[in-house]
Amino acid sequence: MTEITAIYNGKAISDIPEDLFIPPEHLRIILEDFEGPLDLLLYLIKKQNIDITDLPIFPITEQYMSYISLMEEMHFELAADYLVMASTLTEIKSKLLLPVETEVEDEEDPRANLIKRLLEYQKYKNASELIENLPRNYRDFYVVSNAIETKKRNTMDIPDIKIEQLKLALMDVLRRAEILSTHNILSETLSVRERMSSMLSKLKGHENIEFVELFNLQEGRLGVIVTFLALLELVKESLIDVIQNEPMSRIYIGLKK
Amino acid sequence: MKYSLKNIIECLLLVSDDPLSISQIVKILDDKNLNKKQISVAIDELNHDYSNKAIHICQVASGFRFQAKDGLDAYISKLKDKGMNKFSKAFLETTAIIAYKQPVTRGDIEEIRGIAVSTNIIRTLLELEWIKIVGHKESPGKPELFGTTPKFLDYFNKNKLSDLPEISDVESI
Amino acid sequence: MKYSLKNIIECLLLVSDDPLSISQIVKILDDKNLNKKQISVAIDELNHDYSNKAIHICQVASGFRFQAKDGLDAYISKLKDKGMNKFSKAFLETTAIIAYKQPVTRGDIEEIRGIAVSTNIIRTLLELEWIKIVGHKESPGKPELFGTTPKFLDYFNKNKLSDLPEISDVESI
Repeated sequence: MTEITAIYNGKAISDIPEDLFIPPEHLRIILEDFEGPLDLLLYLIKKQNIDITDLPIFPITEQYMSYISLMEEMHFELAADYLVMASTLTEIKSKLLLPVETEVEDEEDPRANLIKRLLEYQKYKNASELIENLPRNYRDFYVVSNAIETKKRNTMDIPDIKIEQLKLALMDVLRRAEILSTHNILSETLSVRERMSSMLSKLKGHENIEFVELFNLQEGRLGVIVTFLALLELVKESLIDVIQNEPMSRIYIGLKK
Repeated sequence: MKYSLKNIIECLLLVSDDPLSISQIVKILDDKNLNKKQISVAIDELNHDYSNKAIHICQVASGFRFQAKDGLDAYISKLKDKGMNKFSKAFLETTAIIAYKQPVTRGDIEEIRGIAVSTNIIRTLLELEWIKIVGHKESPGKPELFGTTPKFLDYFNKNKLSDLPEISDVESI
Repeated sequence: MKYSLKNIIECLLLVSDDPLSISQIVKILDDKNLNKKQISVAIDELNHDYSNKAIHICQVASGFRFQAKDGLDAYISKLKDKGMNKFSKAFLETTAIIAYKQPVTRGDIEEIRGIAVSTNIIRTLLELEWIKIVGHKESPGKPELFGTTPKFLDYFNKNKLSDLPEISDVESI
């Protein structure tokens, strides 16, 4: 039986009954929480309160393997490094199984290198937590920079930008954003975003505008849909208010107050 | 209060990226015993304190902000010259985010880029009239929402935003 | 000179995007009669003038900058979105290894973490200017050696690497 135990959002989820269905996406998140094979091994060791200097390689290898096979079953994109570790563990295991032929002096414990690596990794994991807790600009203190308006400011030349560069710049930044724990960015139809901007501009300076006035029927069906989607999006982002005094009466749209 | 009203206002004006109006300051200080008049007096007093200094507080359309006095251009331009080369990447990315994700706040841009947004870039984009303030978001500080302008599209010879190259899913790159 | 040295330095520090070192200030002022000592004295005097104010000049790795003093969080947080920069574990671990073990190659980092280093993380660190290439290792492929920069220390309000919290070897888990 495979024991599925994992950390999700820092909380340990343990001993999930066999029959409990975990949605694949959820499990994915659980597994993604590990920063690599060493992290996974450290977790398994910590979970069982094992003395690392006497690493019980057999049960640990077994548990590690069951995670790996689980990850494979889930078609989880398994980094090759996980497989490398699997073979390292198997190798250590087989070395331990071999009968000691003669008493060879100074024969190194086959586990020694792995233990060393785990301790080394734990050291830098600790270091990363120390860095995480350091005071940071904008979170724990505030830097005054670029605080003053100067007359001669933008003497710089605007670089000659090609539209493709703009696209590449965004793709670059989105790709990079994946490594920062931020919200996921979904691709959205530009025309809707554009309409959102223009709708906000239109609403600016008005107390409110009647719903129907926001639509330009000459734009045809697609235009109406885009406008409506933009409206919904603005409501979702709480940028506008939709006001209707009584059922079936006119609907007014105004900027959020 | 540990600091005087004057000193707090000074600090707020310096920390803020944008000019602050008197009513914004009143709201931030959130003190029933304070009124607009007192803020206004404090700003005048501050400016009086600054009479020998190279900086002072000016009133612009959207509020008050610090400005360098005349006569320091030679120094300031030397200061601002440096680091222009690294500027364009951040500029490009900020522009791209505003174009594709509008309307966005500065915070949104920072969240996506993972780096603080340079006030210079936003100012430049506003001065170029590539972007404009299209509204304010309902969140603390009522941050400004930026969107692109027709002028931005003109620069790239496009008619509408949807003519910009499509970015589909990032995964496929 | 129309303004005192003190006032010019004050203005420069407030105008600048990044902290200014004494030698940068000397260079900007470009005055043969000025030496580093005088700049340093002027900064001390300025800070003395600011003793009752809500901001002060701090020294970080790459130079001097103004910062808000403690105790104004309640106000400033209304002004700005905070806590923007949240970093992933992978990012923090990579940063920690570079900071504490520098100079290191990508291979060194992979060795410790037991997993391939994401190109994106290295690129982000380079773009943030938290790390730079400090040399090349004498091994096949001459891999780049990375080290941290003053800007990395600035971000965490530190002066030098030894100001980072100490780490010790791990004996047990």
